[in-house]
Amino acid sequence: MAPSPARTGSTRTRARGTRSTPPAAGAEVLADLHRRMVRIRRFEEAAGRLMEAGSIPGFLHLYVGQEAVAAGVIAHLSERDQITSTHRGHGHLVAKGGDLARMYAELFGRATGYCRGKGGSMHVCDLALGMLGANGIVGGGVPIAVGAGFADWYRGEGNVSVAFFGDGASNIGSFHEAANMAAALKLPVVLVCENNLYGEFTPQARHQAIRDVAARAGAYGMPGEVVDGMDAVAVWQAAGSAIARARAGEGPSMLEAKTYRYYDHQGVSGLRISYRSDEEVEEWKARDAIAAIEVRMMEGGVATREQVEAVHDEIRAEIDAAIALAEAAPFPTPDDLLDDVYTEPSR
Amino acid sequence: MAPSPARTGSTRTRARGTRSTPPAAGAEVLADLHRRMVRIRRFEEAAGRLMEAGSIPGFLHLYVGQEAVAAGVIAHLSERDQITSTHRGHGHLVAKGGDLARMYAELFGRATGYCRGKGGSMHVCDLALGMLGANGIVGGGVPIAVGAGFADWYRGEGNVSVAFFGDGASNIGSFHEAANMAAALKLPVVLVCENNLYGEFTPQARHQAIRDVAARAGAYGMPGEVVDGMDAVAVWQAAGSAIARARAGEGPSMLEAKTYRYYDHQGVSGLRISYRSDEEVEEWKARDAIAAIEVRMMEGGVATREQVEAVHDEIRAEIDAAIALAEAAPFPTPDDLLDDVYTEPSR
Amino acid sequence: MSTTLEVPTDPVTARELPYLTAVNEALAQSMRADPDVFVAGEDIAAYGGVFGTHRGLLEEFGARRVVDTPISEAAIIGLATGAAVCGLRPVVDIMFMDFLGVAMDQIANQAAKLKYMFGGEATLPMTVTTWAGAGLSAAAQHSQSLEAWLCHVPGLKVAMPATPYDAKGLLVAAIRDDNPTFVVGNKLLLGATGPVPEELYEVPLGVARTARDGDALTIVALGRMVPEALAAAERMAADGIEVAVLDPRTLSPLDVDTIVSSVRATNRVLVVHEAVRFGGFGAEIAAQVQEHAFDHLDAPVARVGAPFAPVPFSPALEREYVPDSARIEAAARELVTRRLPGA
Amino acid sequence: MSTTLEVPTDPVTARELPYLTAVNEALAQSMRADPDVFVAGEDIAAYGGVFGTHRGLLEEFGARRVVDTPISEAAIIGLATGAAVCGLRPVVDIMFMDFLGVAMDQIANQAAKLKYMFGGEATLPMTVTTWAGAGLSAAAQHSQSLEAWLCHVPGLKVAMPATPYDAKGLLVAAIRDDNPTFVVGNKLLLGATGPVPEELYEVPLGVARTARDGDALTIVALGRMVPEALAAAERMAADGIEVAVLDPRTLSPLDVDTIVSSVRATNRVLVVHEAVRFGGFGAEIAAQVQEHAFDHLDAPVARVGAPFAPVPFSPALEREYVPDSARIEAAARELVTRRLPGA
Ligand SMILES: Cc1ncc(C[n+]2csc(CCOP(=O)(O)OP(=O)(O)O)c2C)c(N)n1
Ligand SMILES: Cc1ncc(C[n+]2csc(CCOP(=O)(O)OP(=O)(O)O)c2C)c(N)n1
Ligand SMILES: [Mg+2]
Ligand SMILES: [Mg+2]
Repeated sequence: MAPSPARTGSTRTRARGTRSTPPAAGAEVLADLHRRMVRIRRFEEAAGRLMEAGSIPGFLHLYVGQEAVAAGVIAHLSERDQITSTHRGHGHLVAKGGDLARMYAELFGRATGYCRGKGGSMHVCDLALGMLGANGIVGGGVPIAVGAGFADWYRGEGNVSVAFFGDGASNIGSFHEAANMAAALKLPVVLVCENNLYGEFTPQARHQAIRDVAARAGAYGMPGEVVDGMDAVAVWQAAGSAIARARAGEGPSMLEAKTYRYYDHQGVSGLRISYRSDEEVEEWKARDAIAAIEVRMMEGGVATREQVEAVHDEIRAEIDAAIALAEAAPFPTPDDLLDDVYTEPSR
Repeated sequence: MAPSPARTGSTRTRARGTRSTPPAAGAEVLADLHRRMVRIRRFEEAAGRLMEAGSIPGFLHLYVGQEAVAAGVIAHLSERDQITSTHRGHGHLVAKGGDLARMYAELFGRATGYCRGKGGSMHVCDLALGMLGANGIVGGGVPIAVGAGFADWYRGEGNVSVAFFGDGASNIGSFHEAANMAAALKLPVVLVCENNLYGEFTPQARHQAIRDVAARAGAYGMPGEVVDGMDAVAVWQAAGSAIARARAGEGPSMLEAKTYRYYDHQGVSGLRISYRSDEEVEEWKARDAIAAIEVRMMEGGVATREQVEAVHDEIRAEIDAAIALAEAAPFPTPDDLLDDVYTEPSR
Repeated sequence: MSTTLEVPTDPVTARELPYLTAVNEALAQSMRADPDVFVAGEDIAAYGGVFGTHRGLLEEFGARRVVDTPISEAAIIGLATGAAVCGLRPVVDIMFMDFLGVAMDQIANQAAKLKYMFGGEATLPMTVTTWAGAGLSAAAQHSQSLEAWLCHVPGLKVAMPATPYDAKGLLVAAIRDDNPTFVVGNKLLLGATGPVPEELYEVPLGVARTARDGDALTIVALGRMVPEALAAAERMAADGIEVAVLDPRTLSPLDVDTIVSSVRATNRVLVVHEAVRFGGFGAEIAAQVQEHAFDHLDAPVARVGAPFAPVPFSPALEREYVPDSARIEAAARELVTRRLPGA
Repeated sequence: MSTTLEVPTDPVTARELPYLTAVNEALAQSMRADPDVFVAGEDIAAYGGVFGTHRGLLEEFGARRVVDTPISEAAIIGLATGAAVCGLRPVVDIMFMDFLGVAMDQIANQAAKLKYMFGGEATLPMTVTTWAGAGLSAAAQHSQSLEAWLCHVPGLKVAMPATPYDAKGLLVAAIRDDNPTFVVGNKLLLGATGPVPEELYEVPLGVARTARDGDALTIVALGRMVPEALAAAERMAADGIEVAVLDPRTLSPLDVDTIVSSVRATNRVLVVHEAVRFGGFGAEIAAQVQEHAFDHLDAPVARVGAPFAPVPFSPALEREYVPDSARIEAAARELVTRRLPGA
């Protein structure tokens, strides 16, 4: 399926009266979105290389191509706002300010990793940053986000909780139960569907008879909106209103970003069969979110090419340093094996 | 919540071009619907009395008040069409032609019951009639109906499968997964929600933020329709088009019938707290489906009061005979305990 | 949580309360003591729980802390998990233990594992109450005892109170514990009465209780089988056979030491649970007892449990199905009369 | 189904095939033999299954009989259940055994119990293939062996093939069996090769296999632990200690007789599985062995299994976690040197 800008960016259902014209994205916002996206991209591309080189065991679901979604949504969140993520979760943690060295260390299975080597790619998390974990179970994080949103609601401090999930995940029971519960209890939750058009190797049309996952919002009595997931500013604007709505106590919303992953479902390439055409991949890459925001920044006079390049260079250096740190870190030892199963009484 | 005819009977979303004016319900149809409803009502009221008298152990979820739904839908089905039911399942089996004596025997826990005493009220079934069982797990039957619909589709003989479920059940994951799967595979399935406004003691507004469960149909890309569940003819008409659509290979539909149960969630009365007002109960009873169809039959000259009374008398006699048969039946013996766990090889 | 609450020293002076009320009191007192404790589940607010366990809580604590949920068991566990990770202390209810299947992923893959997968970063002070057991003609989907599923999952704790005293104390301990803990009650025990102190107290998780002393045989009984085992023991005592009855109270972690020391004294052991025997938790107890007390056993560890079938509906079948004091007694008598190997 | 297929008499002359191909062949041949057999699951049609188990089926049998499903494990089991009740013979795939939790209600409360709850009226000729096991750094949610959950559920059958020969034969038997049957494969075994006859054959459910004879000790090993146990046995044989290795192949129903007769000859037994030891299926085997062979045991039944923790990600931890031939050997050597009680 070719990307069709006409299909995206349009609003499907929206809460009446909750929002006016979206705020314009100023220079700071653009720079912020750009930086978050570049960090994700560079993090992931290096991760892909490292996996191919044998440094990363297990599964690796790269986020490359989808950066605008994590960046556009998470730019609105503080550390006191929670997110839950998916098997494709690095981008969310990077966007939330994750420590890159601890992330790589985790991917490498080192003791200094976010999960002390116990979780790996599918379980990276940073509770202090409000990142409640990637998740190996499709749809597994959505009820947890609703629980976090319940805590926000319980405490009434205006924090919100965001669940990221895929088009494929929108077919699993836990998503449905969680969405309905968030709506029934009117919790400050935003459900963000990253519709990259495939669940593994199955195209959306084969796994559901709808075009827009956001069409499901109405089933729960919450507003839903479709947004161009290759346009970080559009995501930022739509997410802003959904998050503001949640903070204002008006309940949950659903946001669907049409996006695309550039690499294989898992790993970098090595596709056994070609389940998507080269043309389709190229068409989406032609709408790359990072390239687009850079054009926008440069054309808008917000940044020069050199400044943009400088961001890349800076982040490249940051990545290199993070990898070096992670590579130097020790592996966990057998003594660690049975730690962390239970919380011991602090008595 | 008072019954509001203005809210029901109206069509919400509907497949384009699949249906024209509903067929009129002729004298035969009215008589058929009436008879099915009276049989359910009398069966259930006797069951309630028998439970109060101590003859029926365990749980008993009476269907009284909702008869128009089972009658209106099942009137379209042959024994080769399958249904799955709920914890409130007697009405579906009676409507599908269930043997009343075997039903009572099952409720009494006798060896001659439909389940040889192993299932009881929550598991009555008659596979020969295409009734794949009541179900003790809320939402548990919906995926099974989709499996039956798959078999229909696989065999291509034009049979359909119908899943009954409640408003409360529409919140559970299995319902969602099954509905989506039916749509994705375009199976001949009709999902019939009996929205009696409560899941146990929780009003709909507390368990979901929508008014019409049929609003969920769009989430799966299937047509959905709301119908007055106290009007057997309206149900019959709406179900007819959904079932015809399924038979024609056009895929699944959802039908929501607004209805009401007259007795408590479980058992007859003995409500610990009053979670619904007497007025509400009375308002719904004033719209009783059996009374309404009898008026319609008499006013339309389809039947005289005597003929209507005769149906009641006849069914009362049938019920009495069924109870007597069931009461005379033996209990299962310890030897039966370990039968029926596995199918032994017929080798 | 802070310090362990004292176990009351003089339970004899305590009031007699039904198990049901003990549960209710544990919830109410825990909520009074800690504003982070909340309860959620199906029909637990306005209705007070289908078994009455949550009666009065909505009135006292309001709708913020006493939350009716949709029929969505997976999301109920997720609600608890997310809220617990964020520092609240949820106590959620799964009405019938049979419904665990609907929520098993959130239980076993999420709540139980988050802490470990996160390298210890998460703390999950959540409690799940749920109601097991047959005997009510509730048939195969409303009568099961599925504790074996939970016990096999590292990261969970599982308690199974058999008395009102333990129902209150174990539930309080579970709520105050920082791990996902299941408190598996039994529907038929709800009406059983016993001494229950008024104060908020804990029965520590992981500590078995000797319900009866004896030297001829040790019966390890779970949940509702404890009173059944005691009844069997009473009848055998009339014949001069003194049977010890142990109630592990917590299955995970299991207090193996207490069981093994009893077995070392009696040399014979019978393990009893209501769950299906095959693959039940009794197998774990049996395996550990023979491992740790092999040289002390005068007979194989015996087990009584339900036969390998779903729970039947008809009372005529169900009473044959569910283990009871008669069946326990028969197994116990057989065990005490078994000759020593080679003797 | 009709008559039992012959077990080929001369497996030695058979081709060598990888386990993966044996599974694929079982599916293809079963579909050729019976038009009521269909396969469904996530990414099993166009993609051929993420492990390649279903490769080529779509091409040969078409989209009606080879069905990609949405990510909806509960509905996948429901699809099988409903279709089976209606007379088809579904073979559905749950990609990783860890995902059972998502579908546990449909498995344990529906598929397993329908027949019984319906008083025998229903027949459920359905098969579930699923993929267990650690060792791939796939972490806590993609590495589990959860057979103990299934074995505790009356109404299900559970097979765990350890060789390509059994992978084909047990899967064929499962497909032809009229009950809901799980065939639990192991991801790390997929590449293992062994003799696999070309014809369609059954390995009967419920019959254990003696993988190796010996007189010093019986090791009962499940799934991937069979080759690990054999490796341990080889090393011990070098020291003159002959260890028998038994592969139950089917866990439910369990072939207790074969295990017990072996133990009667060796007098010592070690049970090994990859699953967490606590509450694992090994406990049931241990409990039954000591029950039925008590007077023949010279030492307690020992068990090797994973420790009580989720599966860790880092290879540095995972290799400490997953039982292997070294750990089996250590336990086995300890067991054979244990002195008799009182000796
Ligand atoms: C419950 C469950 N079923 C299946 C899987 C295997 N699986 C992992 S990712 C994936 C596809 C998910 O698709 P989507 O939600 O669209 O996310 P995407 O991979 O496209 O980002 C599947 C089927 C799983 N991890 N969990
Ligand atoms: C999975 C599950 N959760 C909870 C229950 C307990 N329960 C039985 S009926 C019921 C209410 C169902 O409501 P609804 O679907 O609206 O059907 P109704 O009773 O109104 O006919 C509940 C919560 C159950 N049987 N199964
Ligand atoms: Mg996707
Ligand atoms: Mg209802």
